[in-house]
Amino acid sequence: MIDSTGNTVSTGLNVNSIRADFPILQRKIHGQNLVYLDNAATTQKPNQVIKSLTDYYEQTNANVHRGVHTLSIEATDGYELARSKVADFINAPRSEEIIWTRNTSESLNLVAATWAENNVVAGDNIVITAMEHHSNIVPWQQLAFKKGAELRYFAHNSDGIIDLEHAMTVIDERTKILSVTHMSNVLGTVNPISELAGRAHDVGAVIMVDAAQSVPHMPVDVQDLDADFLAFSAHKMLGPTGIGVLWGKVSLLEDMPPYMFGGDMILEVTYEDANWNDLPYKFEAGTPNIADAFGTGAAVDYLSRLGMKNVWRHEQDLTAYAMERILSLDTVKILGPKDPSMRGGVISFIHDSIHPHDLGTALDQQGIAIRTGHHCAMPLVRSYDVVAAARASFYIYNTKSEVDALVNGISETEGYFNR
Amino acid sequence: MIDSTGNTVSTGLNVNSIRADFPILQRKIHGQNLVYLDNAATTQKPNQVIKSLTDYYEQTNANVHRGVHTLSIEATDGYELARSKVADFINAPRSEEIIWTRNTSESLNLVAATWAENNVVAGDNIVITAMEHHSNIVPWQQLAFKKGAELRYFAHNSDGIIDLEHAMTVIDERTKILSVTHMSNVLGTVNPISELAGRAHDVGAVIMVDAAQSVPHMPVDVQDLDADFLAFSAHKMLGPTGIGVLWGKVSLLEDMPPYMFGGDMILEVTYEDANWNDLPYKFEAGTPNIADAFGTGAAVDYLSRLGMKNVWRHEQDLTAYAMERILSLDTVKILGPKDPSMRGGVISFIHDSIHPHDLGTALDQQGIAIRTGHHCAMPLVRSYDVVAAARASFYIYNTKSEVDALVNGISETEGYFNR
Amino acid sequence: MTGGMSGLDQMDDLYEVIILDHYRSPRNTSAVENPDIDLEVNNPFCGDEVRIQMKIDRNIVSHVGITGRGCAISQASASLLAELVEGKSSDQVHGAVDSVRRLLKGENITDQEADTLGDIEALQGVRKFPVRIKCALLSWVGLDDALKDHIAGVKS
Amino acid sequence: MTGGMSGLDQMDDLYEVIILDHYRSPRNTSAVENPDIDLEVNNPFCGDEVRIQMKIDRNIVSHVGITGRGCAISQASASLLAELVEGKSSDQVHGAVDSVRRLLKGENITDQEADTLGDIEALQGVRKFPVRIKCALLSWVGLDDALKDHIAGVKS
Ligand SMILES: Cc1ncc(COP(=O)(O)O)c(C=O)c1O
Ligand SMILES: Cc1ncc(COP(=O)(O)O)c(C=O)c1O
Repeated sequence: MIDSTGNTVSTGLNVNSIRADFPILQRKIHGQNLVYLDNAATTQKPNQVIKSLTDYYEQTNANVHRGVHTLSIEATDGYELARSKVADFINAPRSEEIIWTRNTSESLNLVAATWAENNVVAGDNIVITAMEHHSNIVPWQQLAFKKGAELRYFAHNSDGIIDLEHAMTVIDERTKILSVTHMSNVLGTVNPISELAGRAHDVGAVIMVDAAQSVPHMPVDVQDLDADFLAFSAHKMLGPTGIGVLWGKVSLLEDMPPYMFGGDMILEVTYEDANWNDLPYKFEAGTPNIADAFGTGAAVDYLSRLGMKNVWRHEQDLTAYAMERILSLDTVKILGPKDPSMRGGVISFIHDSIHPHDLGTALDQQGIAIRTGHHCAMPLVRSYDVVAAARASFYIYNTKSEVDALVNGISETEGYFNR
Repeated sequence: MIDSTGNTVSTGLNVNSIRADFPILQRKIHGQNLVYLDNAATTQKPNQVIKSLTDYYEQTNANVHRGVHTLSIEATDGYELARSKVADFINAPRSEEIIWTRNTSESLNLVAATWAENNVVAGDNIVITAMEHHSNIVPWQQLAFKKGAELRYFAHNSDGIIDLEHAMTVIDERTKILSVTHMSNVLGTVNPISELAGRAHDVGAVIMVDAAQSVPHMPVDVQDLDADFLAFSAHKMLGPTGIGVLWGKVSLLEDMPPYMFGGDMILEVTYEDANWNDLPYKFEAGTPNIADAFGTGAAVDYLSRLGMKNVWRHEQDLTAYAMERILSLDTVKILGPKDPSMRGGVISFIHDSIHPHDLGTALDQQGIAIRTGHHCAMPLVRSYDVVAAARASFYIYNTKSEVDALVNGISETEGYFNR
Repeated sequence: MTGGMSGLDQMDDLYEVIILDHYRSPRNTSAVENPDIDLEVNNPFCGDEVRIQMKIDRNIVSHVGITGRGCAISQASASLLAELVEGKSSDQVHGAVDSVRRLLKGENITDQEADTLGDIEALQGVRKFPVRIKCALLSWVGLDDALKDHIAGVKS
Repeated sequence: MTGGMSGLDQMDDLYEVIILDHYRSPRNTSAVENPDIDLEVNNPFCGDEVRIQMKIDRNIVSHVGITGRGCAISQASASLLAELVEGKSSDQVHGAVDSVRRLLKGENITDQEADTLGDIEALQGVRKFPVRIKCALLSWVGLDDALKDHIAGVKS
């Protein structure tokens, strides 16, 4: 069902009322209404999240832990409450399994520099897919160089669907860690994590999930996935910039050395030595990003209220519509799965005559924000024999009429360059 | 000169109008006015900083770098403008010498894990003072363990003044790095950085300055100090939590390997290898803390408008007054320099019969927020033969009448426990 | 400022008369010779330290000595502990620790438990000051662990 | 939506007729045999690539061949470069690169410089689109560096 303004209302999301929560959607860009389709890069923030930051700074702000004064106690309680909200959101068994980091990238680096540093030896291998974001390639590349280990990739077909059979052979007894994106930020592909986890565990490896593009968009349950580590960023799920999450199993986290040293991560220090605080603090050196933890809690509340199933259905609906409309242009090729039900709300595409950069500038003139370039996945984008692609990506506030604006915008651009 | 409300007006700060900028100062704690004296832990935030965050999220929010759309361009410009404001604030020769981190602790860890990792070998030594914060002890301890290097401390006298002569002998030809707090967060001591830098450079070592407690409170000029690296946190200088700064000389930063891998820090990636982006991006993996960089810029603007000389004078004035008032109690001993002109606005003290923890609770009942405990400087605090101390620390919005409230609060607490 | 205005009387639940009395005049402070258990517990964050020494005769705590330094709550709590455990069996001590834990969590305890705890019930005022619960529990948790280890050691 | 409503005419400064012409029909695209300079420059962020081949006779660029793929600005700019540098001395090329740099920064250039640049002045519309300046400068900066290296190599 589509209402008079072209907004989807059948998916359980009331998009009109959602849009009212996002002040930035009132902005004019070159005199046009903003059509924000760069959500895979970062999402916009609702009033509820912005207000949680303002409230924190206006009423609660203090350094956390060990403070006996009221503000410090309130700040500590709120900081830990946010942690337990995140734990619930991904169904983590225990709140102390949630480590606050800066972003997905830091979460991945943390595991590479501690767990993998301690467990990977020469001759071992590390397995990733050929569709990873740079943040889930380079830490492993560097670790493999350092350790004399091998970095292995497993393939996907031209539709961007990973080849499970190939994966099963690439993962072998010398595999120590498998690190896989849950959803590709270029192709939109959703990968079969639990099957891969099964294989990883069979050979005694652990599996890390790059959930930067999944936790914001679909129900994610770390226990269902059978994952060992999982990483995501608040800024891609309505939350503030500067804060991300590493989830890990207690048994693994406990055996890992700290990543950074100082401040809160310490139990006792002498001039000669130091020992470490309990989880999760062992991994949180220095004053944490307290305000943005509050903001992340508010983002989780917002999404939980909508229901992640509804969020996912809304995006799938929009994606199906957008693929159909974009392909109707005939001048555009879409990367990734052809079947919209196999992908999330990310559509990377290539125009047969207009370079993504020129298209991006032209769409911006029309108020439409898309991303262009390699999307931090150079090897993948190059495997399509291009050096850049255009990408439109959706979130809870996007509508079918915005998809129409995109498609019209591309047509207008064609008209402009063919004048 | 003291005006009718007991506020200092002679120091060039109009404290009444400053206080009006800080919404949290309106809070009641247990029915009393908040007297916030925990500024060395974190400072409060003025409306201008809070508004910069709100404005960012309501009008500009987008991922930075490489975006062709308007929001991304504006976000990138603002993010880089904030960087250059910070560069100006500490008189850094070049803006790309400013690396955004999470906090002082991360800045220190970064240098230990990159520069020192590459330059310190077995038999070398690393020199720090005996009054460092854990964040400036433990990274070096761990690096020394790993490398078979020696961690050396140089002494200070019972007043907390470092022994320069001793320092000169401790620093020798095998010293690779000297890392020194500019101002102690326990004793308030301001250390003679440029003298130490001279000695470090004479023996071919580099000097890192932990400026967590100096940049917020006094004029700091990295070129005057003759420093090589310098670290501080925005949250201790009116800025948001979750963002800090590492400044380093270009020549050193260029030779250092990256700290984390992924996202923006990469120039080119293939399935086999990667190479690094230019400074400062080489050290900024993943989506940065964009909003809080805007907030840091706003904090720097606020402080620059006041003038750091005025800030420093205000705090020295308040500290002198507070020392006199506190010592008049006779039951209290103050740690650190007796001469107020030799210290910043941090007063750690020990009551002869009331434990800091009990004192902290009792002052909180009276609306007065102080910190108690080891202040993340356990070895130092223990060297005074106590395991905990109380600490009052000041900032631009504190007044002499708040100092009076503290002193009265201590008296009231004595009365309560002697009842 | 008067006591009333300063709001300090709101701390009366925390600093009950019994607590302050134990803080000022801690019981069982003399050292125990040849202790079976000699334990130091501390909370480095607050700066609370307690040393517990005990002699155990056939599962019965025959002699306790407690010293330490720290806040009123941690020290009074340790002194109350010393008073309670003397003459108790390890099972009784374990039960008492459990009661204290629940008391501080704000859970109900039975009348019988209350009888056993006696003066220790004064600790319940700490509930209103959650950051101080760690101080109150410090010696109890440490003792419980040490006693279990001791029993396990004797058995094996 | 019409062209006017869509605001695309505001891009006319960026996509001047000359620029689009060079983009669609780039000049000097044939390969140079035994080039003295053979250079690939690219901007991985945007996905712009340019290959520049040149023969140099006694400091004079005698022959240029340029190929590449990328956005209209980067490719048109490279084609304009090819047209300009043929027959120029290395000093003249260096001077032209400097003029282009200043043109794009929004600094004034002299009438004489404008004369030399000719059609290249069409690039000045890029100023209003600062993120595209990199695209416009890509081949110029690369060539300048390569030419300097070449001259230094010949001399030493
Ligand atoms: C002297 C000193 N160094 C380092 C730090 C650590 O700062 P942060 O917790 O922001 O990393 C602090 C703050 O407590 C400090 O006072
Ligand atoms: C799949 C994937 N992994 C990792 C990242 C990195 O996230 P961040 O930049 O927040 O560290 C991204 C975001 O671009 C992503 O899409």
